[in-house]
Amino acid sequence: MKTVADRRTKIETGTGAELWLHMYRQMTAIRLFEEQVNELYTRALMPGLAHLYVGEEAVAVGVCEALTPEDYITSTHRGHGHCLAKGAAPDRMFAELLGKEAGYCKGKGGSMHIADPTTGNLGANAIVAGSTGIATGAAFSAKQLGTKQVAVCFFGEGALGQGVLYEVMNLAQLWKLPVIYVCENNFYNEYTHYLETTAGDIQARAAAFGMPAESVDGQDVRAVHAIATRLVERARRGEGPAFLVCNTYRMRGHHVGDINREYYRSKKEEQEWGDRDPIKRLGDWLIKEKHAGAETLHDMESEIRREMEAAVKFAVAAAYPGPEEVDQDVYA
Amino acid sequence: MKTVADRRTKIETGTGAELWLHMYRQMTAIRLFEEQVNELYTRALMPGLAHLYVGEEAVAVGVCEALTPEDYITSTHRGHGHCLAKGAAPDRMFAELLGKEAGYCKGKGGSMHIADPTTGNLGANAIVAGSTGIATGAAFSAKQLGTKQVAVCFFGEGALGQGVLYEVMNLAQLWKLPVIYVCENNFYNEYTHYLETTAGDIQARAAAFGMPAESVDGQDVRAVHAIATRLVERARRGEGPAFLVCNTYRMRGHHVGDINREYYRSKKEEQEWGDRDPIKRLGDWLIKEKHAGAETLHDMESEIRREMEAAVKFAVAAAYPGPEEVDQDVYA
Amino acid sequence: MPEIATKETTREITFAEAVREALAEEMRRDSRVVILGEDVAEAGTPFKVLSGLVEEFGTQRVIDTPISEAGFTGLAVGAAMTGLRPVVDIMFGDFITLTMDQMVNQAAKVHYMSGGKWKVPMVMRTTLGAARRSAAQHSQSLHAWFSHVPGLKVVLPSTPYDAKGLLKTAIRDENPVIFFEDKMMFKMKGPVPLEEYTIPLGVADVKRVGTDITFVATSSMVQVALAAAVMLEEIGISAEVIDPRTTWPLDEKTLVESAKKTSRAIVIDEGYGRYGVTAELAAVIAEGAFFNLDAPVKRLGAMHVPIPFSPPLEDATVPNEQMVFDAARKLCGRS
Amino acid sequence: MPEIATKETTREITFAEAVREALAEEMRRDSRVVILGEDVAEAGTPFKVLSGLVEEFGTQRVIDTPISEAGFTGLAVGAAMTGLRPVVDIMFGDFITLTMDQMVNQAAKVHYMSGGKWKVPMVMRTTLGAARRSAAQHSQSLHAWFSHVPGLKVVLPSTPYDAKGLLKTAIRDENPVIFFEDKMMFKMKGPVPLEEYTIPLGVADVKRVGTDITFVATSSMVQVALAAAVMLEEIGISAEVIDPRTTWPLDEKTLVESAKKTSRAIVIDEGYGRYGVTAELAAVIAEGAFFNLDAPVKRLGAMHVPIPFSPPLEDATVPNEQMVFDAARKLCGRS
Ligand SMILES: Cc1ncc(C[n+]2csc(CCOP(=O)(O)OP(=O)(O)O)c2C)c(N)n1
Ligand SMILES: Cc1ncc(C[n+]2csc(CCOP(=O)(O)OP(=O)(O)O)c2C)c(N)n1
Ligand SMILES: [Mg+2]
Ligand SMILES: [Mg+2]
Repeated sequence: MKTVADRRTKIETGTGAELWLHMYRQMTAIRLFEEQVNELYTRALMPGLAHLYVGEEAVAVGVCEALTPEDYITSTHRGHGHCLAKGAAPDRMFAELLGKEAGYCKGKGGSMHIADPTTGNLGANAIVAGSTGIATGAAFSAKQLGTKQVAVCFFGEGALGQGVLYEVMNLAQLWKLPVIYVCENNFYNEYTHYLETTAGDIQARAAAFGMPAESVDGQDVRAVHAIATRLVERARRGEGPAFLVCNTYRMRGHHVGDINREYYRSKKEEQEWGDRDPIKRLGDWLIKEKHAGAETLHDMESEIRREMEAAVKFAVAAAYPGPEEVDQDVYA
Repeated sequence: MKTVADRRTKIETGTGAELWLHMYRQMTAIRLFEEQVNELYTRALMPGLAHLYVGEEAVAVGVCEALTPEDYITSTHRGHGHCLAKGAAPDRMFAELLGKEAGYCKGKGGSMHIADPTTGNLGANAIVAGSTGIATGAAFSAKQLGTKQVAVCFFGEGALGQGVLYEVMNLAQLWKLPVIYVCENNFYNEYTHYLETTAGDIQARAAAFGMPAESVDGQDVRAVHAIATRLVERARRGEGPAFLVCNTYRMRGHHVGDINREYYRSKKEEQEWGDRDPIKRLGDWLIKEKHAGAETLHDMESEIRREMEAAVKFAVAAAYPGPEEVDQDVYA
Repeated sequence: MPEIATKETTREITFAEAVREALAEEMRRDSRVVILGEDVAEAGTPFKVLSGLVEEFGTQRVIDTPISEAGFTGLAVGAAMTGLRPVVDIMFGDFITLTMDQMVNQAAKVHYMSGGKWKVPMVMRTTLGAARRSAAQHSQSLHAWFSHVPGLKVVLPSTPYDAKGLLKTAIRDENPVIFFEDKMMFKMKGPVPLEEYTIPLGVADVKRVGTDITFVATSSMVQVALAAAVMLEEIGISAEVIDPRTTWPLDEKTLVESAKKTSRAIVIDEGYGRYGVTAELAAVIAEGAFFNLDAPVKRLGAMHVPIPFSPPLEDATVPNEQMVFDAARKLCGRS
Repeated sequence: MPEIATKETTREITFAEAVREALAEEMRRDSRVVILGEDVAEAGTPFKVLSGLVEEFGTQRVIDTPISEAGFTGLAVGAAMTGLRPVVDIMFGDFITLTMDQMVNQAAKVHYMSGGKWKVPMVMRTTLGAARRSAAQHSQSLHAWFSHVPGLKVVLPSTPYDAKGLLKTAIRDENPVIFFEDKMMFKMKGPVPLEEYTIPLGVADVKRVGTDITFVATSSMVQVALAAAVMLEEIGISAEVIDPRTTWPLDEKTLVESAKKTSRAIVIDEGYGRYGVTAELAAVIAEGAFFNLDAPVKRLGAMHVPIPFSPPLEDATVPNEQMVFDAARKLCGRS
């Protein structure tokens, strides 16, 4: 898989259609990555659990494509999509998920803690809303050091329950920090519908702090990208933070082991959202607009699938960290 | 001084004017109480510090007069006014401030922790926003047990910085709890103007959760009382929480030792707010409306002053708790 | 030790069932008991510990909350002060970080600061323990923090029997009690009496009688200690296993008496080894049994590192029976 | 012990000045150092420790925050990862309760979880200590909690000299460091060198040499221990006073060597006595000096109660020189 920098060059020299084709590729890569993760879990090759991003790909890709490689992101327990969209390589990600030395964090972090300075990834986070402070702090550094970087803080709508989010939104707006709070509203906090946990109006919660708060169809990568670009550039110009709700859907369970979901949501609901699959939607559009033929897309998918299989193979074959690693990296 | 129950009887049998006269008395009592506290501090008779409520009396009195004795309040580090307005006796309060056994908390709590089940006072709190959970929980009990009680949560605008406030407002609105969040905006978080710490719009922060959010001139006890009554009765009917910003002013320092304030606010500002003294304002109105003569008010003040002096005397003469008290009450 | 031995008077249930039964019995007994937490109702928690409770008690008493650990813990403090007996569920013990202000500055102090007037009869149930490949933010055993704070009580059950009896007592207690369940023990089976029973807080349990060395172990480390004791038996070392069951109140006497008797002690706890529970227990024994000890008290806790995700690394961080066995053998001069 | 004794090479400054000088020097030296906290700028904190800094460094580097301990601590973690070296000010140590998630689940673990890739060079300055008649929520000494957590370093200066030298080192450290200042020591005077200096973390300081008994004391308890040592001298008992200066990293060797030499030890710390710093220090000494101790290690910490407001009660909760004197006399078999 290409790095962010590679991809950028391609886009900047290309036409609009190339950008969307690129995003199609990115979303497909995330989808196929996640399918491999599920496979690894089912085959009992992966220690622990993982939270799949299937169905939400348009959010990570639409937003991250509005960023430069130097811009920062923070991510969540459901973080594979963000990491890949910001440029992480699948082989090292799989290695991390398997706890291998070759992983992004030498296997010490695992699925919920992938971090990578080379792609501006400050880290996934297993505490709900746990990275909201970190993202805001990265924006604080950017402003203080005059680097023109922007920080994007991804979080699920469940994080709206955590007070620290409001604390840092207040700080960000007071100090006009270049941070975008991206709320991925996929309807569920684990097994509980967000309407049971979220009073009032989501956008209003951010708007109350004086920042622009927008919402967008999170299944439409073009819409996400357009609005993200606008908010990112605004932040880069020094005009302060913004909040963006992306309405999306978690097509799988809360984690790979969450198979029987009917006690908290209907098959019908899942099917309806399945029909709004963001990848299929972009694909249909690309074909309709004649930017690509069905075959091109199919070939792209096959190629990515092979990449993913190779990446998994690499990770499975990779070595665990040696026992001496256990007490390394506690202190810098 | 009379207890809440005494005062209630008087009011319920009386006319409107009696209610306002009663509030005048209550506000004056708080004012004179605080002057004694300052005295005690200056004469080095009081251990530690205290945060005076001078200038903000209309808020505590206007709100607490909308409550029954069974209703709950939680208070803050600047809590003397709330405690008195909810019916606490000055002598036992002074005793608490001096760390005496006769105090409301046997001297163990001091100025910042006065609590009293008999007047529904769940306690002052020295953690900014620290009692927001407690007040919300009391409302939760009231609803769960069907008692029809209402809980009022007093806090300064500084508490808007604390995330837990947003967490509990969300809970209160989700579960339609009978709790009123009363934000006393006195312009300062200690020595910092609230505009330096508070982005956006205060009312909008609560309204975003779907609850009514109102604001009122906190120097006008009649206005405070009217709106508080409306919100309390709404909550009592089971229609859920509300938020009320009372715009007021801390006429003294952050605490008794904060004498030189010019580095953070001007004498002019203090004078302007002095002109809006809530007690004087109500007094002028009472006289104008011929509800009371200047002399009546003056006599009332003298009487309260004597009460306060006696109460201080009681407290100064009272005994410290015995040494055996130190490890009592750790566990119930 | 549980006076429950015969098949006729006991049933076998899992640790999770023991917790659930304790809650159900107390909720039947006292309508003031309510459960609050994330995904506690229909989902019955991610660990399925509470499955079935919402069906019996309804969503008015088994209440799904937003992801607001500070908020609903604070709410529980106020609810406890005003007539309810809330049991809050903090899904992973790592998230108590978010509740420290409510538990420590509020719940623990309300009774004292009010001169004994207000009480806070609440329970916080949460988890501890690593080894689930959940990495650094979902594997901590932070019970030492709460044990450090006057006004709180801290319970660490190690068997289904203890879990049920202690949780019932915790719910009836007039103080804030934190109840730590090891995530790895939920499926462990053990006998409980057919009859109702409770276990007082502050009474250690001798889980195994021995003469040569004392193991003081908490939570799942009790099982580790028992397994090591079996291994030691084979080389002729007789280990006594003491389970304090509550770190506060602490039954110092039982610990110290055992160490006096055996003259050697190892304390084993899954919290970080430094400034944690092992330090207190070791200090108590070293002081109380000073003139009887033949060797320094040995401490075994989690390695002083954030818990790593990678399985071989994670496994190295938590005391296991081999480590206890090795330490004991050495302490008894056998290595 | 400070190698600073002569008038020509030293100045007398207060503890507060020492902290301020350390900050000012480091801010001059490194533009990445910024201060964040409530009322830190014009007000210079309620304790006036930071007075004058905003005048020199401006409001872009000495930054007043909202009352959002979790929020600005979290922001500092992110800022530290991305090129700044923030020093956050938590006005009272009691409020660290609000920062536990940011400090423990984030700051402490970022480096490890990222496999060593991200670093968090930040300092949290906060206070400890009772006796200011500030009651239970403004009097705690909760440094044991942070000492328990791998990934954090914890500094407890006891003199102006140590405060300045250790704070400079803390700011240059690549890890999150928590720096606890005793509120009662801000006005205490002591010598510091005219020249610039730093003090490494993890090196204990022998504050007084003695032969009969070892006092291991932290923060303001060092002064208490020194005062008790003077009293003891009068009855012919020679006390050595060791100040670990940092609870993590911990200079075990110096503590243990001293206890081996004197054969008796008392550890004194203002945190709650149970499951606190005294437990770890006592356990370390009891293990390390096991074969040399003539008496059990004695622990003196804050009484296991919320700190009461009432002066006579509050005074009873904190170790003082008389208590140390009495304990030492008894331990030396003199009572
Ligand atoms: C502070 C905290 N509380 C609880 C959890 C357990 N937990 C993990 S994911 C999750 C739900 C998160 O929902 P949301 O934020 O909407 O993200 P999604 O999983 O839908 O992407 C919960 C409760 C946690 N990790 N951290
Ligand atoms: C959590 C917490 N942080 C900081 C403080 C220190 N402090 C005490 S009062 C205060 C300012 C409070 O301002 P506000 O809420 O507006 O109340 P006011 O004093 O104006 O009545 C601060 C910062 C505290 N007590 N608790
Ligand atoms: Mg969600
Ligand atoms: Mg204010």
